[in-house]
Amino acid sequence: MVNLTVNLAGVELKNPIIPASGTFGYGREYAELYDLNILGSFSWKGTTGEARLGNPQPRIAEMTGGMLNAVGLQNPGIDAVIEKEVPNIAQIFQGPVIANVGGFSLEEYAENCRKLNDVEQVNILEVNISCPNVHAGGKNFGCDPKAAAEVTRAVKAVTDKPVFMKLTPNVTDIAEIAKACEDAGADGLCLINTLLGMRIDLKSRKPIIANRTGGVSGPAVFPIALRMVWDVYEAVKIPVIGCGGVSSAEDAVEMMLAGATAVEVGAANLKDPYACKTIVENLPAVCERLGVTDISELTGGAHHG
Amino acid sequence: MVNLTVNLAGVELKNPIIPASGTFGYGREYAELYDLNILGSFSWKGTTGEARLGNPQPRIAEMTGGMLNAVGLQNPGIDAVIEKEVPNIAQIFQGPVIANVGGFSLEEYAENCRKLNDVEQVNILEVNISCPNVHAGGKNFGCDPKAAAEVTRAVKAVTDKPVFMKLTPNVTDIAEIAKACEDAGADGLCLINTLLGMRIDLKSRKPIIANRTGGVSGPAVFPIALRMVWDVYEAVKIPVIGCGGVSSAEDAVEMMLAGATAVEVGAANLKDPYACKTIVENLPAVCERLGVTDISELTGGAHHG
Amino acid sequence: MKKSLFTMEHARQLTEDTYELVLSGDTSAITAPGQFVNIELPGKFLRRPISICNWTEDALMLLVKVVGDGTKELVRCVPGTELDVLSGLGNGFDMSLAGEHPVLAGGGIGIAPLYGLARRMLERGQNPTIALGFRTGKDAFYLEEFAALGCRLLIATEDGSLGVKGFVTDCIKAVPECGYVLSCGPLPMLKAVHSLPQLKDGQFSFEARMGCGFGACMGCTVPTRDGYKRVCKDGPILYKEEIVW
Amino acid sequence: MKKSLFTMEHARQLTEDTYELVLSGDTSAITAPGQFVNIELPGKFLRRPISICNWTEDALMLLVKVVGDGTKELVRCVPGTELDVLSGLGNGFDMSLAGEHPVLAGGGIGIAPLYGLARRMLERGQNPTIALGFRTGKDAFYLEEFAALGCRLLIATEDGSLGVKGFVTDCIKAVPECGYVLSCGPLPMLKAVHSLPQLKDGQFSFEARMGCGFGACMGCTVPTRDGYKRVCKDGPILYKEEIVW
Repeated sequence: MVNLTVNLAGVELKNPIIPASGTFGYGREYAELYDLNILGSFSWKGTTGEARLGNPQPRIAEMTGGMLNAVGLQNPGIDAVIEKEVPNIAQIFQGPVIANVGGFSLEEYAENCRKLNDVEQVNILEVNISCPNVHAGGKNFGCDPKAAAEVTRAVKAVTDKPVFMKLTPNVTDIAEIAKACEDAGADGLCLINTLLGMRIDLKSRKPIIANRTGGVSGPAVFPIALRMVWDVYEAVKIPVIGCGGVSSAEDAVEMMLAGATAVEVGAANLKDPYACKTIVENLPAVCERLGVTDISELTGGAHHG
Repeated sequence: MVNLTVNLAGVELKNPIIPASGTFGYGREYAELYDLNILGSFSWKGTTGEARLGNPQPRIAEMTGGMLNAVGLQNPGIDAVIEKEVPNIAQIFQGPVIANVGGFSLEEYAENCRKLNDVEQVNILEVNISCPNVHAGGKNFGCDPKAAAEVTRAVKAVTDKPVFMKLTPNVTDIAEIAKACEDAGADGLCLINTLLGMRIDLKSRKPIIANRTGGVSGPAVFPIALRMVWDVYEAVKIPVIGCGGVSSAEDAVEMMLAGATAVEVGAANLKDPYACKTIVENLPAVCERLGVTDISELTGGAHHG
Repeated sequence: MKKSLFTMEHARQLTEDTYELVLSGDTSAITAPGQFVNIELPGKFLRRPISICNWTEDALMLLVKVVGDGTKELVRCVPGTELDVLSGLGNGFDMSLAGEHPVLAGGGIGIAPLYGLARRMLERGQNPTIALGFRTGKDAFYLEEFAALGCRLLIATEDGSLGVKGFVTDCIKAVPECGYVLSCGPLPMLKAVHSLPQLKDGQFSFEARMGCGFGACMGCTVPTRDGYKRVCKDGPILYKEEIVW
Repeated sequence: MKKSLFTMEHARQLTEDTYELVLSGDTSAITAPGQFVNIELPGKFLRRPISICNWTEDALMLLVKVVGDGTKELVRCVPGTELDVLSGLGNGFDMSLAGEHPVLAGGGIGIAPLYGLARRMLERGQNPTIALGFRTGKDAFYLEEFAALGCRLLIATEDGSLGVKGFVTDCIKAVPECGYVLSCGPLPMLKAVHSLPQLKDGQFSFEARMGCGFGACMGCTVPTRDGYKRVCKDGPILYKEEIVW
């Protein structure tokens, strides 16, 4: 009998498996397929202050071992989500919910988090700082330690809920960004977001994705995400949610050994809608094979070598 | 009839296909398999001042869509290469040769390039600034615009041969590094080197690669490399050698449309020893299908949209 | 939607780049013609969405055009090969809205879903006219199969090497009494059909680059007069009035 | 070395995780027992290096242990599946150095190359003793095939459920007159065999995580008394005197 429970900054999850933001909507499509209560948690689609229609078509391109997407934060806006999606989530999932929050300014991040602070359904705020930041000339808040710290402080000031900053991998030193967020009061971190990539159509000589660039995800990024989780685990004391290319229970265990307390599963859900369910179902057997009775003991297990 | 010739900073290549450094040794193994003169050029194994035995085993790990390696610049050292390998290269390949140069200090880079300046067999120097740099606290010369410019200047001061700086993708803004190299006098750029990654063995709970981290290469990195080549093409005027996950003639064309003047093929050689030969053989048909009569017109073709 | 294993039974080449595939497996999730399946291929991350040509209780028939590595691999699968398939995706055509004498208008590989659609319409006592467009006679396929249905069959080719010289729209004009069309094909064809004056209403099957194929990733959403819709889940069939070109 | 397509003829399960595969194709590049092939699998980037158990002019026989997704996929390939194979890799055993009465010592899946080696030694008039080690009797395989060769066959299992209780080294000690060994198996076994006092000389087949398998990438180089060697190209067979543990 393996104990699968893990603890994310005081929030207990029955298991470490979390569908990643942007691959699970607000749970509706998957709730038609299986009982979401098998999940440790789920991270809803990145939600901004205003409703967003997202980017023009095409938004998707293929690559070996993964995919590129440029959906562009299509979402109904924070108020509509609180009004229409949260009540539905209460029906389909009784576990702790992670609210992924997008934004384009410090004010927007703070305002969105303030509104969610009163939503009991939401247990953790996952702040995505990989969106374009008007202030810093097109770069991301997540690309600059100071900007990342600013967002962290702005959000922490308006909420009592645990705040996890979601970091971009498109940086020279992700551990530096992680440390800045920790010093600014972040309760945890989630990494990695997608890697910036692009594809070009040979006939039209134009980028396949209308937005030109897209985010690379899928098994292709797994070893890169694993390396960054390792580096961040060495740099901070707050819990890390490992994300990037996880497709199996074995991948999840590997991510935890690198330093993750919990694991988000993204692109795998799009290839196999039952991916998270299957991973949760396979975790106990994988743990038993490895002689693990309490899954949380895996976290950082490869560092104590 | 398609004209495949391209021009790299004054050096004419009969076609844009170049086996990438570290996947082609000094040509010996492949010369047993096919006549290397079908190639546009080839970039020999990263060569340092002293002979290096490289990293302990294991040096290789697998991943979906690619591989990780941490060979650790195993090479016989610059003097042995000039003495033993250059004469053999003269026998097996009559085209222009790219000498990939490694180093751990400004002095070593300069000394290696000075020695190669007198080697007529060598037509282009490809300076790998992605090796650990003792000076800058474990980071790479290639991660810092100032350090990258320093190496460029140090090398340019001792050679008349065209100098191409090989850039690492593990940075926030590769275009900034590229610009710094151009301003410091680089004649061209080569990108990308491998992405930093790792894998962990579940049973032993230890990194699979003895060196802990390894470089990710293969089709998995192609869209990331393509995006960086695009960004660098927009930032500089000097020619760019596109490298990263290219496995087919179509990939090579896509890389050129993103801004590459020539294309290096790396991991694909390890999966299929005839990869470069096959790509060269397929290039004319692919060009004809796209209505291209002069392949050099593809370079940056997707930017003029 | 159902995720299950299908077994390749046979692949038959129809033209230079078009194949008929028969797969055996559980088709119980398929509820209407015009739906599609999403097939996992070894070595490809994204599944390949393929329109359903026809199906029985335990067999699936697909017409596949080879456009890249993935489809090339698919048609090369040797009999006995097992494939992971998401079946019964999308809304499919609504036959109840099509009246007694609709036109089924297809172009190129887009004719695939019209075959199963026509068969089921005949079973329901509807009597569709079938209009098929191809580039040339050499690109035409499945003509005997359509002809065997006994419906009125009109064919157009761009070079006139087979049937009427012109486009599928020219065939439709030849039956001015028909005001309702169910159509599948390349975007320019759909647009041309959509703009025919004789058209009172109709259903149009759209393509898109899809991430998941079951409505989760928002990868294929398009604007409509009723707001954004997911081609994979709210479509692939969109209705005349809601379509924004 | 040759790169060519082989066709899966059949896969026969021998134990819970071990299979015998027969592939048809051009084996002309194979020059010695102990060489290996490197097989490309759909969806896997790195090829899978597999020791050659035996071969004829147009057929290749492999013994494969399922250790991961790749090998699982390989043994599941249905007959008729075409596989891209690099054949004739590595140096192979040098039978001319082994004398009249060598011992062929194998452990687990490492017994594979010893079968083809023994057959060819018999053809050359050598008379090898074969010593095979397994964990338990349930893990043993290919015993009939080895027995059919008519050589002296010694077997050891760790739990004694089959043959001698102990290790393959215990079998070798039972033939003290034999001073030359050709060995393939897990590293601890090779090391134990290598340290046997009765051993005058011998050849040992090594494994390594390989990048290319043909000597280009330096991924599998190991230190030897003669300097660094590539297991894939200078090996996989290393000689007693040069080995550094």
